[in-house]
Amino acid sequence: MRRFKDNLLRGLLWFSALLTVAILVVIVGYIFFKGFRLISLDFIFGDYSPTGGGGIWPMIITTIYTIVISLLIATPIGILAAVYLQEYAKQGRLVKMIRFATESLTGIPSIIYGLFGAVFFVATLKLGMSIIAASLTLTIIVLPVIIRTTEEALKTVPHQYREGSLALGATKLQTLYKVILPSAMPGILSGIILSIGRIVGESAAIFLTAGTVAAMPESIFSSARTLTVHSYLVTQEAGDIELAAAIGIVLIVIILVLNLLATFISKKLNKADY
Amino acid sequence: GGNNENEAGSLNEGKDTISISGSTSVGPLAEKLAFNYEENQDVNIEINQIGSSAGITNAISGVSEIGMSSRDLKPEEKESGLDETVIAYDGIVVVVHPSNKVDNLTTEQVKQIFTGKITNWKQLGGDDKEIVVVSREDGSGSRDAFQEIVGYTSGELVKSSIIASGNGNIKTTVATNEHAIGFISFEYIDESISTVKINGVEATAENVLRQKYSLSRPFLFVYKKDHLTDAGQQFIDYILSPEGQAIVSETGAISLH
Amino acid sequence: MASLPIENQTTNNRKSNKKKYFLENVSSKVFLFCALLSVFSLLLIIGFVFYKGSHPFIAEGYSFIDFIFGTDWVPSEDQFGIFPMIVASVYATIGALIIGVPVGLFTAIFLSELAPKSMAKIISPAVQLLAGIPSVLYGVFGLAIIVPFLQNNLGLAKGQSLLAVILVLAIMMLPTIVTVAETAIRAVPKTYREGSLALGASEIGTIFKVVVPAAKSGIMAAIVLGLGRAIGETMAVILVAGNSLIIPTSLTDSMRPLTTNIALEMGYAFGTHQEMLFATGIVLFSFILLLNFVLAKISSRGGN
Amino acid sequence: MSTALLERNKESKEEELSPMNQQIEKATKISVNDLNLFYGDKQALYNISIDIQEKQVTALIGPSGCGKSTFLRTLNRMNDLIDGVKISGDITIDHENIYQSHDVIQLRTKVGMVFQKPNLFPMSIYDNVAYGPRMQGIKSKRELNRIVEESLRGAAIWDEVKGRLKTSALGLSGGQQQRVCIARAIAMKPEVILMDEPTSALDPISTLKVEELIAQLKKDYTIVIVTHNMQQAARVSDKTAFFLNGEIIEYDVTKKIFSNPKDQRTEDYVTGRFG
Amino acid sequence: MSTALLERNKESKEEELSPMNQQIEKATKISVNDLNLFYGDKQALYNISIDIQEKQVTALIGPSGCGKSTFLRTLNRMNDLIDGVKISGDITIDHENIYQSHDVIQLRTKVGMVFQKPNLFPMSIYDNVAYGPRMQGIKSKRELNRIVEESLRGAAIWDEVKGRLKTSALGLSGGQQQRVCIARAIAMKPEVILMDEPTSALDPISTLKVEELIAQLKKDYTIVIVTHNMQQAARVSDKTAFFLNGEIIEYDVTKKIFSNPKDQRTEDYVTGRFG
Ligand SMILES: Nc1ncnc2c1ncn2[C@@H]1O[C@H](COP(=O)(O)OP(=O)(O)OP(=O)(O)O)[C@@H](O)[C@H]1O
Ligand SMILES: Nc1ncnc2c1ncn2[C@@H]1O[C@H](COP(=O)(O)OP(=O)(O)OP(=O)(O)O)[C@@H](O)[C@H]1O
Ligand SMILES: [Mg+2]
Ligand SMILES: [Mg+2]
Repeated sequence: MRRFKDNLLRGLLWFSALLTVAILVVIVGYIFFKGFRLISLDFIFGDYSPTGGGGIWPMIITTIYTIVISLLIATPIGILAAVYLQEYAKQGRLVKMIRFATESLTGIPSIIYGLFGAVFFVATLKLGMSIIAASLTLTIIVLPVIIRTTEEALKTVPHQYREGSLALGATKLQTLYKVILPSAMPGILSGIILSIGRIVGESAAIFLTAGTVAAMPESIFSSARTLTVHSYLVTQEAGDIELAAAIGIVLIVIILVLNLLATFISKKLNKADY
Repeated sequence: GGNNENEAGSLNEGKDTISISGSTSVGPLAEKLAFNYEENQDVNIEINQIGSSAGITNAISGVSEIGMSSRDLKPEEKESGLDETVIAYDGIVVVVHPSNKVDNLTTEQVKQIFTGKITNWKQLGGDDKEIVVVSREDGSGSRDAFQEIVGYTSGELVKSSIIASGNGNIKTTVATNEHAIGFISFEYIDESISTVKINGVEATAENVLRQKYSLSRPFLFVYKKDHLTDAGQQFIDYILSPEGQAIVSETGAISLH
Repeated sequence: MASLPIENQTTNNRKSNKKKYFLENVSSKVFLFCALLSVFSLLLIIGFVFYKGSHPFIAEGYSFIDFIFGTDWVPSEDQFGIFPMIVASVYATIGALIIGVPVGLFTAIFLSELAPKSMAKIISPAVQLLAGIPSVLYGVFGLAIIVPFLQNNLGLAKGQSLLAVILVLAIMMLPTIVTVAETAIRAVPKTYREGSLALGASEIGTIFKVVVPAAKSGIMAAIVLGLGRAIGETMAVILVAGNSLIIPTSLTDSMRPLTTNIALEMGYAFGTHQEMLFATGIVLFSFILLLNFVLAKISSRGGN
Repeated sequence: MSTALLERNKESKEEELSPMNQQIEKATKISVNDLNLFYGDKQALYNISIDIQEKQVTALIGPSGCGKSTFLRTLNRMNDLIDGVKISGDITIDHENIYQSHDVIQLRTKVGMVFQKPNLFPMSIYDNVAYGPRMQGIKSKRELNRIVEESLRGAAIWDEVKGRLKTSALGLSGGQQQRVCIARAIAMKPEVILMDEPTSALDPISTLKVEELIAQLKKDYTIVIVTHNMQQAARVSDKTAFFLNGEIIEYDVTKKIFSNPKDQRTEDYVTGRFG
Repeated sequence: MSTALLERNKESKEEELSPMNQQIEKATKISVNDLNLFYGDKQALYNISIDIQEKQVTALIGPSGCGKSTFLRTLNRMNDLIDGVKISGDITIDHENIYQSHDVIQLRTKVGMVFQKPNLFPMSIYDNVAYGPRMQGIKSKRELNRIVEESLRGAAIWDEVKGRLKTSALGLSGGQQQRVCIARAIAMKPEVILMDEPTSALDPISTLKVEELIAQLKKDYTIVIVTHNMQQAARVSDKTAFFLNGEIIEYDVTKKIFSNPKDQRTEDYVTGRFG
């Protein structure tokens, strides 16, 4: 009986994993199948023209801008906020409420963030429709993800490490960046990778704050179009699935590179990676 | 000021920048116009396709110099001092799956289909198949125009109809469903769907201009007079010129002449 | 053992400690500031949504009850009833949870506990890749693959349906759930596994009785974040939901969840219509609060 | 098979050891033959051969890092969990080769273990002790209650925890935790109990109680215990094996090891003159 | 101030204790006065008053759960880290009240600690030992190398790890880990070293080495050690305090405690007749 149950569960575990992999393969496969024909040097590096299909280079640049800026702002704030909630704040009602609110905000549709950004960053702060306004909006979108995953990662660091370090006369801060954060790095990293995904995959919040100008941005105060917004526009209005899929291929490659980079950087930061 | 958001403009070697935002239906057309206009003029045109309402709001608040709309202005919007210029017309065509044998409908039949009075293609001389109605979202310019001309209201629209956002989505939905019927702009017609004659009249630009084909709506540029720069005015003039209108025709929209 | 003169060292310490405490102080302020900044920005959003969304009820005399329980949504005719969408959201969310959570968790468990290292090393990043695919593409995938599949295999007139939404959302939750849960499970100390195995528990028994409960907090985070992803999703859902304004009564009915309503019409909405969409946002937010609350309750009960 | 094999250290005199074994009448429970173990490239055990008798206490002693824990963990195949561990040689329990059988679970049910560091699960005390039996499929509340109480009593911790069985086991002091660990192992009613320094975190009183318990358990169970405490080894064990650098230097009845060891190194070690 | 206060147990005779103290000439390093400690509502220490002399080894003995670790951790304010701990009473080190001063860092630099369970960081052995000095701002590679080697030698572990200083500290055996922990504490050159059963995971040889080390360290440092090993307490300590249920039952020079204790309970405990 027990054995049967074990085997059943084991079967379910295998099944789920296979299912996930199958989904992965089908989706990625579909995107490649639909889009690979459009991929060419000119498609990627050419200049955008509204008549031809290609020239997504400005959008690649814009996409990278938004990712980098959003992460540069959201990662430190998110991690430090999580550190505060987990390591400094008294674990009471207030912290619980903050956590609760944070979690609940992950479920707000991004278009609402977009409208907020359009009112607050674009109009009130007079940033205009710009990469920076979009990045700030995206920062708010990914903050909950980073905070929550970092908190979880911090929780898993054994208490003995903290004691050991403090007993050696290290300050809380030293303990934090020498022992705790390195030990929590894998968890934090997964939060960052999820955030990259969230940023890259976002469209509604971006086109309301950065607009859809299909030209090379001159600065982070320029209005511009990310790859995802581009693919959104072409599916929404033109129904050009091949083009959307081709953009998807480019995005997958970008994410792949960024994820590897993030892993690499965290390994570098984390000398305590044994 | 009308250009407060365009710090980029000053970085750009003193080029004038015209910022335009709004309808995703007008957007592609405006992009092509701008693309051609910029080749000869020392000007930088920013086009943001963010939806008619957002574009109108931007035109009012001054975030954008010009708003693009594919629907008529609401009274409140007019009150805030917006001017409008029709830059083109957009023909709307009823589309079905290519396998569908039905290729001609009367306006009344269209109305009955969209209000749920006719529910099977059999009733229209087609196969014995349930009709799946595909419409745009409430507030959409195409939908407003379509309903007004066909003669039913949003409240009458059959409740089980699929609501798709954007021409592209209607096209994809209809192209993948033998039961479906929907409506899209002329610009997006291709071989993945087949078009339906209305009252025996083919959906072409000439027929619209000759007022034989009734399903069309205007594409608008909206702006506040005092926000409009010389460069902006010149761009509008260009669009209205024969040269500009030629481009309008090229893209599948209907020129003013 | 030879040592530095003690006094010497002590005075050194004292000097540098001042700096340390200063740093300590400053840093804790910085952390607090970051936490407050996050909270502040989140409050701003909540405030924004509430401010916009409550306006019709406070200033324009609309009835909130009619809004919640009304079954007709015709903005152009001033009818704002979102009851069908509430029902649709509840169904879609629960459905996605029922499929996405077990598959995601089991995949995470598999990757962290059963999969050979080399296999996990390939699959985990690949799953994370799924997190970055734009939701529009999920929608396109749903529209081009799932919808016709349902249409043809279930003999439906249209494949845009509750079922299609559930499948797409479940897929979209996967990367978040798998990634967060996998990290949490990996962090469970080895001694727990050893202790259990040494008691003659099977590998599977150990996983479900010791390892997973020990990672409970992280797993809950995974579920909540995954759920948030699913509830907040719009672009993909718009394409596969059908967005019909009816109360879904079966898995094959097309329907319109709250989020879709917002995203679908925001582009053209103006005035009261727009505010009502924000009000929809308030309802959505309350819905999420409720759901998270229930999840928290379930998890704390499961703990003892 | 001879009891102590010192293939690498030719100083040992095998023929002298054999007679000692014959004094012990109990049957062989565990038989280890030419066991070598590597952590990756690093060899941790060299040619270990040893017969462990049924219903006796066998003590493993030796300096830190000599491989006692490693050896102990081969007996219930806990080393399987460590990546890169390679093992050669045979271990049979009840004449069954444990590395050929695929039923590790049955092996580990039969061979219980108490670890060096207490490793209670993050559950209540009760659930910790009931964990094994539950895994065996015991569901009856009464039966579980009985097992939990009996086991906790057996581990000399019942009185201290009976009022808080439902609270987290991790709130206990180190010593208390270790005794609950012992209770948890006893609850399985194994045939063999492996103990890796089970009392190193205990005070003398609890230690005494556990030692008494060991004395009592050995009537029914075969016990292998790693200890750093010479007195303890002398008090509780029937036979003692002295490990050094991954080898067994000497294996004999305990009295002999402590009073009259064959090997100089054993003598140095047990008298504390080592190193 | 008297050394052993047994406010709750009126059986003690303070006037008899005082003369014993006068035999000890060393100055008082740590003075604890009427200390009470609560974990939430649960009182773990009752009216502890004790003077600990400079450059001596003070042993804390007592059954499991009696509060030895808890008391030890008040001396470098490690209990501050636990939520819900309430403390009343005074502790002064070098006449400075450590609970009034705000410089915990300086306190912990001055008062080193070795824990019951080894708690090395997931870093290399080298980085573990160099951790404290680095935190103090020592950056010179040569200086660090010197400190690391010296400390590891001091903890009798240098020879075993010198070839693998850059590998993970978590790959060491339990005993090895604990000795690295001691090295890590020594590396800070504290004035007081608190040791919570530092040798409970060590083999006799390492234990002996550590005990020798303690004997040597006490020339410069004040050492407080918790141990379950009576022999160890007798061997290494100058004075011994016997804890029971959160109180100090008896505190005196070690010889006296083990040969001629005042309290019946102490006698029962040290002779193993307890319980
Ligand atoms: N997982 C591992 N990987 C690599 N080497 C290991 C591992 N575990 C133990 N070792 C090494 O194997 C040798 C034997 O270790 P073991 O833990 O068996 O010693 P021990 O005799 O139990 O010591 P102690 O008395 O300190 O517990 C040691 O040199 C140790 O460093
Ligand atoms: N964090 C805590 N919360 C609540 N109670 C605690 C905590 N730590 C210890 N205790 C309790 O306080 C009492 C004293 O514990 P302490 O760890 O000081 O004992 P000890 O004398 O060191 O025992 P051992 O010899 O087993 O290590 C015990 O009853 C223990 O259960
Ligand atoms: Mg060991
Ligand atoms: Mg203790």
